[in-house]
Amino acid sequence: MFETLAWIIRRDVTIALRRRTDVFTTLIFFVIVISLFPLGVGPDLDTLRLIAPGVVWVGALLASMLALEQLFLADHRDGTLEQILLAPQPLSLLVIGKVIAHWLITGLPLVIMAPVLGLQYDLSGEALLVMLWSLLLGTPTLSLLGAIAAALTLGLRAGGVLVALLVLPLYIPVLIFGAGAVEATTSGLGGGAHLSLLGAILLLALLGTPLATAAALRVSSE
Amino acid sequence: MSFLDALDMGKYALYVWGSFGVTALCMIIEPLLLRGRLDKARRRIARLNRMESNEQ
Amino acid sequence: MQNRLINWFKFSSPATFYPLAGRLAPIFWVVAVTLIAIGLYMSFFVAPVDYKQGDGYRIIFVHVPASWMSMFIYLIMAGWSAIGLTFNTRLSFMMAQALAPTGALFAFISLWTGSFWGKPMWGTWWVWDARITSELILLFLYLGYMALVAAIDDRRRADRAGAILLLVGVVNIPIIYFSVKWWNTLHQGATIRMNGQTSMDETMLLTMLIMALGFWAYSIAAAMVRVQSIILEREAGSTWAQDLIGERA
Amino acid sequence: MSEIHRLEARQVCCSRGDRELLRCLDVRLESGQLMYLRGPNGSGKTTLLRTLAGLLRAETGEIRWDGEPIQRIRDQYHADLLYLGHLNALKDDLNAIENLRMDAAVRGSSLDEQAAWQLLTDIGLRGCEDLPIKYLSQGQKRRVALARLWHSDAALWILDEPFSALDVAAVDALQAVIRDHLGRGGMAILTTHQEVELTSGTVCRVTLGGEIPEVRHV
Repeated sequence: MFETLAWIIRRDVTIALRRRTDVFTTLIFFVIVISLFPLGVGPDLDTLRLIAPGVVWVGALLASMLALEQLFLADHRDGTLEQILLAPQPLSLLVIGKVIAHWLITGLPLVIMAPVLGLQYDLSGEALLVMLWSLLLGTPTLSLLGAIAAALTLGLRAGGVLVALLVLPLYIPVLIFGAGAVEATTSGLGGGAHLSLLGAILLLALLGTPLATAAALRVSSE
Repeated sequence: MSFLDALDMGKYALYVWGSFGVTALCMIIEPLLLRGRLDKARRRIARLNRMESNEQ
Repeated sequence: MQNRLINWFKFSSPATFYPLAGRLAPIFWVVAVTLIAIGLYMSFFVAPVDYKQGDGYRIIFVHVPASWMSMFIYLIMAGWSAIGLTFNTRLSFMMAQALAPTGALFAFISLWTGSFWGKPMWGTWWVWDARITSELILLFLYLGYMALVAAIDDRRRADRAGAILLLVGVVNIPIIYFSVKWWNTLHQGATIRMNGQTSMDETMLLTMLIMALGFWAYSIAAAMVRVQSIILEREAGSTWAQDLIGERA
Repeated sequence: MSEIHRLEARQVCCSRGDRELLRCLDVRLESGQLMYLRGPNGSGKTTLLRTLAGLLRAETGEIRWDGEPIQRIRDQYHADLLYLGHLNALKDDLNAIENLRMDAAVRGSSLDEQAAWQLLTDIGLRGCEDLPIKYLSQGQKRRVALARLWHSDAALWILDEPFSALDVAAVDALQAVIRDHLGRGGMAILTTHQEVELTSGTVCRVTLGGEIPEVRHV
């Protein structure tokens, strides 16, 4: 059973590595959005340090949302999704595989890139480390939650915009605790509590969302 | 205290009447819209009926 | 035998429910108008002026009931969705869809009146208070649900997709509320107390309850009319709908 | 595949959107039997196939596999089922070998590299194994998709227009593999205009498009 999981992840990562544009568009979007803020707010370092956690996290939210539409769409178009639905194993397990692959492709590059962008905002080393941790714990939750919306809007004409409307309200707790962790660190309070909460949310999402996504996929491919 | 005195909200007039007014407006418009939608659905079925009886 | 029973359940319930909804709606309209009239009378003539907030506090007589209803309706919708997904009853999905716009309306009213309350009290139209922020998110959830259902052409898929979204939303609401509250206390932002802190006397509470009941009756009446439209729009081709309208014309 | 299976559709009605496509289908298929599904375009052939496969929920009625409703024994039913729709279910960016191995993994079985090579030889695609699927022709893609049949141990095959886009040689090979499958006690449901020449077993023909579906056992 876990062999299948490994195969699904391997398949999606292989495909993504063969057509790299998908990976890079998300990453470049993230970089550009974050680099735009100083241009809008002004180059004052004190202000930038203050808004950095929020900006990086909102950027991560938008970038990971942008990538969601592709999560099931290609499989839906070429018919492999049908085969996944007809697989004699729990669909939620295969969904977890898809989501893990999606996170490796679109989420992990953001996590790695974020500290570099944090330097633009003059964040301290400690804050950068916490930011890395918060993104590492938070972005998988974004992928898991987003998968529900991606499955619900599968193949709809208004898909892209609709995904944003469905998923952004659900992202709020991750945004609050993620940005909060970095902020608490910069203000000297320590981000431990925030990180624990992010971890707890990730566990909850890992348990709950695959079931909802599986149900949504069955409904959407009827 | 007369009727008008009771409705005099003093410096809060804008806020109180702004709240109550918009609420009242919403709760009057919604039933009217609902009425319109139901009538439209009924008319559509009546039209379908007529078309069918004309065909026969 | 059992099979036939289920078929009957699935197919004729909208047909049997349609006339029932038609009979229930006027009753609830009357109840709603009466209760809201009493509530309005009490909020202006009976409830005393608050010594701290002056007449401005009267806004809570619409604000608080509207907030209650907006949350309550979302829960009811989620309940209908759960029933619909478990028992495969089409009427349940229709009920959820019939309630959504009214719920969104109450969320909007709650935000609007909250903002009109905040301006004289805090000097600003919008306060990032935990409760108001949560209400805003609730409005987004309503809008998302309505947009999703409207975007799907296939009725069966729209029903089920909407239901799944509602259930996901209802599980998330406590988490969202908790996180917003955490965020709010951490930033020591304004915390609006709309009730309870000074002297919530009994007439005030009673007035709010009567208004809430009035809004509740209003919601049922509105949902009954809307569900009738939904049933007719979907069953336009069926013989029972055509017979029904034919008789009337 | 020695055990005996049966597939039953009881009072199955299907609809797409508001349109009723299929009214009250009652049909029964047993091991060794072949079912042809015919009817004009838009008569609901694909919808019925997808319903029988468990991808679509029937509006009313139920489908039973070995006497159990398929919704209740979904994983077990899907282990016995091989469905091939009009889409090839191949990833454009992977090559044929990767696609076949991936597909086997999703189905819970495994196909090693050696076996995948052998399979490609069987279907006459030796030499194309390194190319991503997107560089193959329509007919070649279809052949890769159908290669699943060669190593399938599923009892029930549901195939939507399997013969389309194939050349004569491939059609013959496919006919042979379906014949073998039926001979070993498997069953198959096809929508096609091409008949499979059978050496044994019975054929059930379902014609859609009329007021109610017509079922004939031959």
